[in-house]
Amino acid sequence: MNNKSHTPLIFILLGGLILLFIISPLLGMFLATTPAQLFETSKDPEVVNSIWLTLWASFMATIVFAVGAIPLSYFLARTNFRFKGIVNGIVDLPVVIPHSAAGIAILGFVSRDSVLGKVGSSVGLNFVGHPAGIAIAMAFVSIPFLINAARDGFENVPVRLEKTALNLGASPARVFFTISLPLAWKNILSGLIMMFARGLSEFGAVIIIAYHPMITPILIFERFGAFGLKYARPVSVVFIIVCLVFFVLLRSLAKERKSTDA
Amino acid sequence: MNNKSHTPLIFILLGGLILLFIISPLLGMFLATTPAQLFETSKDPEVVNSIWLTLWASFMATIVFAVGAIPLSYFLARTNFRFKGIVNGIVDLPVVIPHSAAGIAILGFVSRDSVLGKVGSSVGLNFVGHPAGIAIAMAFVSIPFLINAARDGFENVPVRLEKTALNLGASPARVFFTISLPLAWKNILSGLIMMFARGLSEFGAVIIIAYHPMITPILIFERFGAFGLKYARPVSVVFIIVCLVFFVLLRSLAKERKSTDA
Amino acid sequence: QKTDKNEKLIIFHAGSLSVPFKQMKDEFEKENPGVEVLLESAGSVQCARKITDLKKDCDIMASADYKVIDEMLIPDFTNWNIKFAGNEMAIVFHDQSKYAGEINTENWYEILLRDDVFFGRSDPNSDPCGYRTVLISQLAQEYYKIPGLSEIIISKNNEYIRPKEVDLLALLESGTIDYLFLYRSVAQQHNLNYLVLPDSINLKNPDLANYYKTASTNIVGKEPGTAITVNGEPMVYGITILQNAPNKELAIKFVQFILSDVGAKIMEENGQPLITPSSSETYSFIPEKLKIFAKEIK
Amino acid sequence: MLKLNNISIKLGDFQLTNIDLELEKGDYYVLLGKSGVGKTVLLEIIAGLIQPDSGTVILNEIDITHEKIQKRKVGIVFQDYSVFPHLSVKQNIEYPLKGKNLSSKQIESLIHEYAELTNIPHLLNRGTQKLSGGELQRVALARMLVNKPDCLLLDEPLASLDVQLKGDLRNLLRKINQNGTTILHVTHDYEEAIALSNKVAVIHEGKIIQKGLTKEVFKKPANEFVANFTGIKNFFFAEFSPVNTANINGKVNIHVSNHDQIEKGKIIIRGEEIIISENHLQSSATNNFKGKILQIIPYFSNYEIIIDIGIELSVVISEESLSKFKFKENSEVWVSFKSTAIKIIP
Amino acid sequence: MLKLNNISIKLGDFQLTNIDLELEKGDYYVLLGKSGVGKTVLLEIIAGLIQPDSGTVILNEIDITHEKIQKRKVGIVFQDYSVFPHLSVKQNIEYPLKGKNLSSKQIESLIHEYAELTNIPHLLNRGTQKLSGGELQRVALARMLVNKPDCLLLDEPLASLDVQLKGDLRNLLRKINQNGTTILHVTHDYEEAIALSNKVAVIHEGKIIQKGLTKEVFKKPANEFVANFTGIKNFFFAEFSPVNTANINGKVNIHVSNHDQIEKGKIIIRGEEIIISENHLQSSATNNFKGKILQIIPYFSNYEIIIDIGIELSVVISEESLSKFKFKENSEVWVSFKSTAIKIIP
Ligand SMILES: Nc1ncnc2c1ncn2[C@@H]1O[C@H](COP(=O)(O)OP(=O)(O)OP(=O)(O)O)[C@@H](O)[C@H]1O
Ligand SMILES: Nc1ncnc2c1ncn2[C@@H]1O[C@H](COP(=O)(O)OP(=O)(O)OP(=O)(O)O)[C@@H](O)[C@H]1O
Ligand SMILES: [Mg+2]
Ligand SMILES: [Mg+2]
Repeated sequence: MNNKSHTPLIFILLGGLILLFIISPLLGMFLATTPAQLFETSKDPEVVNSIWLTLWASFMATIVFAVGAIPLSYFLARTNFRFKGIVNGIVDLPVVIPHSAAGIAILGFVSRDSVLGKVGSSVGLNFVGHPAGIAIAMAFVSIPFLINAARDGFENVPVRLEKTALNLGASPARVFFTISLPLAWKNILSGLIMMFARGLSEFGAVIIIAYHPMITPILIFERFGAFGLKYARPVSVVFIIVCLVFFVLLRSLAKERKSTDA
Repeated sequence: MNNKSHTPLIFILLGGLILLFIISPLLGMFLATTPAQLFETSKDPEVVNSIWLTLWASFMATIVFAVGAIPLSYFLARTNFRFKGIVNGIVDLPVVIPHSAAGIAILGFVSRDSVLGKVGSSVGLNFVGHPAGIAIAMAFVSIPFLINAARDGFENVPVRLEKTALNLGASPARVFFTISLPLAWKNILSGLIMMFARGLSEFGAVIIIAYHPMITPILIFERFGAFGLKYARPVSVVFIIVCLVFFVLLRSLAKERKSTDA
Repeated sequence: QKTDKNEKLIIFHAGSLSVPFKQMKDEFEKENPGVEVLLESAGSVQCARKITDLKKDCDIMASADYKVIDEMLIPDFTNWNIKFAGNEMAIVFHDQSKYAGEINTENWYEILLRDDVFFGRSDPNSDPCGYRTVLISQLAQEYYKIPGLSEIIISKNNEYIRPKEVDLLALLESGTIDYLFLYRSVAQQHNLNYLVLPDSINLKNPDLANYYKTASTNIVGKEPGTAITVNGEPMVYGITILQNAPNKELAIKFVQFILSDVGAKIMEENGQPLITPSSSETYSFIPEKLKIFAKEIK
Repeated sequence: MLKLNNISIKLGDFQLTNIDLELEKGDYYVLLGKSGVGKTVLLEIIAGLIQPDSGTVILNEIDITHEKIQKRKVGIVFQDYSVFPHLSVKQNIEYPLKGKNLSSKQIESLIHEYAELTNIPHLLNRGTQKLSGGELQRVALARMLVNKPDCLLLDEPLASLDVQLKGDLRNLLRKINQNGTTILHVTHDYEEAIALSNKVAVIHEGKIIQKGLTKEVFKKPANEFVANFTGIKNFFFAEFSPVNTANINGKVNIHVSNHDQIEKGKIIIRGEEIIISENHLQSSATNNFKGKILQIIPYFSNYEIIIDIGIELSVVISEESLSKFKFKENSEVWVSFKSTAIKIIP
Repeated sequence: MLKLNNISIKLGDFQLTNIDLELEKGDYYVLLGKSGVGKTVLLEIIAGLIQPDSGTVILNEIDITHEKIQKRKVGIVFQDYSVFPHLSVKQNIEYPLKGKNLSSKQIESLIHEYAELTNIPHLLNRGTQKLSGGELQRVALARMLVNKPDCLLLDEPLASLDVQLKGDLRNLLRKINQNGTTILHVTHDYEEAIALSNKVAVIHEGKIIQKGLTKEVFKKPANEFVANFTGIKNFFFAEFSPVNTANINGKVNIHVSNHDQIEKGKIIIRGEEIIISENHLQSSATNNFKGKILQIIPYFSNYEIIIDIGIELSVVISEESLSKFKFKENSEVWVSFKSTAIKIIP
């Protein structure tokens, strides 16, 4: 239907510059890597394990924290209260906290003496140096992206439709799951993808919580320190390729949902 | 109108847990800092300068790159083309690239031997170790947040309204500025805030491009390394407070716009 | 002074030199108005990588282990190296650490091995402090005559290994760990408690160089999968000026300043006493003005 | 069954004041009012989407003014349809049935029954994004009807439908009402009120200005607004003198046959019984006036002509008469009507 | 002026085939069709929102089928209003004027003029989010009219308005048309077609099944659908025999007075001229049938009664007759009508 795009040409130019800006540094990295290096690297068990660990930890962080973050977003989108502005500001804070400061702050939160640390200890779980701790650090720095996207999504759902559903006799919970959530889903999915992506890249906060087991950003750092760019670069490239494939898939999943709507 | 909120109680509980998760680490940090330290720190010119530099660099990065990123988002929201999935995936990549890898990639992009570096040199500008370089590093890691938010925003603007405006004789550019942009503004603003915020916290990529002049995350890192937590913490706290004030203001600005709509 | 208004001097240095170098910078800038000394702190190897791999501009590089300069920078990026300061390994803790009141040179290994005690150390592959920790555990095994002690220490609490010494401090200050193996100078600069170890263990005394050499460990080599062996050696900081230094004149001036009496005092106060003039394998390449701080090996 | 007591609300410039309304079980109550008069607001107050500033809503003797939306037992069909955009037509209709402990077979048959009734079985598997206005309206209606509420609020439920569908759905609504559902139906179309309701209320400028049995209201409009609005033209207030004369607005005197000895009242002159001609007619008609044609409005098979004789009269004539006499706007004509063409409402 | 040649489009299950339409300058063309028949789709093809699969759209001799929306010189008022939600009423109306090189004084006065005409001056400073349906419709109309397009496409522009407003706005549209604007108006309301158009086309099942001068189409509907849809009931195809008899559907024979020697044709029986009674009447009426009452539908001041006499007849009777005879659904009655009550369309 939209065969005659009405996007002005200058937009395509400006947009193209931005794409170029994103692509060029990566391209430089790719061009400096030989296929042989990539092949070698993608067989290196240390690399493979770290990529799995990274994906897995960020995925778990996203899923587990979404269980609370999505309701929080809904609440923030629907309810007005006195200090909402402050709460919204607080939600943005983890984005803005320098990563090592974030790591130190989280360390205080999960270390042995903390409430959470004690709970963990009692079941034999020490967050420090454990994938669970990695996931917590990832969640802390990335959760605002989910909350903000989901809140925007819920704000775009007409309250009227929710009220219609209530009027049809649905319980608030059913309304949430059958109306609000599906209608905000596009934004939420976008937020989930962003949270997941942001978690994958975290270095500064994670390294303070857990150096081992080694997530890929730390592995790259380590390889860079120990063996130099030549050995760090292929790991980055492999990681980026894996992520790109992931995101293209996730985004097309998101798009599919949308097109079935129409 | 919305006086009877219909948010289920369990949502408030789950949401509360998430808020607690965000607040607790920060609170720990705040409680460990005395007002006297804060006062001292907020007078320290090195701290003040670095906070200004950080805010300024991230602000400029956000504004300058928004000029291209917003058109790109509009284009991505409105046009269908063959490799759109890939382009969307590429847009997400900077989020996912480990920060030091990102820093290394950008260094290749702006260093003196690069095209951009040569352009810079010819006007006497060396991006490495320059606020412009800092801004570029910040922009690289944070631009996806703007693009994604703006794209979601534009996708929510009914194409029908744009077509109505075209039918009323408005040029595509006028339609963009009077219809699409204002209607997507809430999401775009949210994206701008996120981009700005994300830029503020960047450490890994910036430290590779420019250790000096020192942005606050690097200052915190340096203080921590040289003098320990006791000296790093107040800087973090001051920085966080400044950011919180900023975000509450920005968010309430966003809200105001919204309420004048009604 | 004849320096330009905006003259810049870029110095890459090991994290453990942050405090003394900051003081040097302040003094030096006072003496030389218009000069701006830009200090960039990172792990010693990282500092070298910034020069070798990232090709960043740098005037002076000061490493926590003179060997980093020898092995990574010579001969492509510089051709000389002055060993200029010493340090020693210590066990660092704070008041809240478990058994902080009891620890001494006789029982420290026993306390560290208790179940409710956690201690941290650096990664041997990325930080000299890391392999030095391994080495002193071997020296301790020898010294206290407890077979297998090194093995036991090195295998405990591996979740608290971090790439740099400063990362460990966060663990200590947040109460996550009780003790860590660290340079005495850092403890001193951070106002932390530390246990001074016997000279036979602490890698401080150049006179014990031959004894230290009996300890050895493997770390990763130049590429993944390879290994090289490092032997115990007295801890010695190295300093050099890069061939491509943008500001060679000023760099020489700053190195002179570090190694002058003012510098010596600052280093002393920070627990990193100067050891110049020291013997140098690269004596002939040292700039004339700096030759007085070194001795030619006979 | 449903009772509004003294409902008042202010929204920006707009307000409703002291609205009282009472529906008995089985009523088909139509609320008539112009566009923007607040009909939708009133329905939404009953459904709980808007809270009134004062007054109470009583359903089955229970005060539900501050009850939660989902606890009120009134079903509303919204003017803007509020069809769920992410669900198919079928899923929309299925929605209220899902919580009801019905077998999937029962659900299926209910869906088909009501799709049939609203004439949308061919749309069941369609998405709702591209439906036409009339299609959406029927989906919304089916979705509510399948829920079988005791009390049904309809906000202009037939507005987007063509004549034929409108007829079909009026029959459906009538049937549902006859089966016991109380209905409050809001519209600006008086024909809908006549076709469907047993009671009607007219709302104007924030107040209910007349209510009662539909026949009563249409036969005896309380004032000009109601008269005009309910499609009755030529409605005037008059003062009567003993000599069978009625004076309208102090301007025009007309002969009436019988005014029951009242002094003031309302009169209606049936437009169909007014004759117009180019010259003064000598006939049995007792009222003859000269006037000017203000406007000629064509309808199906006849025309409405507005003539100013001091007061504005609306006259209905056939197509032939119009073409025979070549009446034009602004031309002068004579009008005449018998005193029996006048209806007096005390 | 505006010409559609052979337009075809397929959207999912729905399709339009070979649509031809021609508007001359000054025409008020009404396109009549049921809900969901594709009226909106057709207008959006002309306005360029949708591209047809085949066929061309010609405006003033220029092929604009693939022209950009903003370059087509046709204005469209959408069925869903498409009022800009972030602008006030005034800003909405101002929108098309902003690009036009007018002084702010001229703009101001134009806005007020058209707000006046559409009866929304009191809303000018309001936001558009809370407007009622009828208010929105008028804003959309004012916004388009102020732009004074040569060719105007209206998608049910009066659907949400009450009778009075509808009347006012019909006058406005008529006036605009008389001032030279060509109008293509889409609706399902045949009265609107009668009241406004000079030409009309009826669209059904994806095709235009009849078009022409409004009078012609309404007088001579081409088939039953058109007849029904245009409000004419009792429309039948008949076969005539030489003895003045018409046979309908092979079932019922009726007497006609004159059939111009044709063999097949259409007949319309005016519902107002059919008499019903409880017993067989001896009268001058030549057609007398026994039938069963299927349905009684009340209208304003009269009733429509559907009677099955083999064919379904729609009869209009007054309220008094209904109450006098107590007709009920399912009761048996006699119908009679004179052969002059029958209109034959060759
Ligand atoms: N929340 C609100 N704030 C301000 N004004 C409002 C609000 N809600 C409704 N209004 C105004 O109240 C008036 C009545 O609106 P309502 O929708 O009830 O009209 P309506 O009688 O249903 O008209 P229509 O027949 O056109 O649908 C309108 O002028 C509308 O603009
Ligand atoms: N993009 C599309 N994809 C599939 N079906 C569509 C699309 N657009 C419209 N339709 C279908 O085409 C048919 C005609 O729609 P349209 O809106 O033109 O009807 P309409 O004649 O305007 O009806 P109404 O009088 O109810 O407004 C409808 O059944 C609609 O669901
Ligand atoms: Mg309404
Ligand atoms: Mg339509």
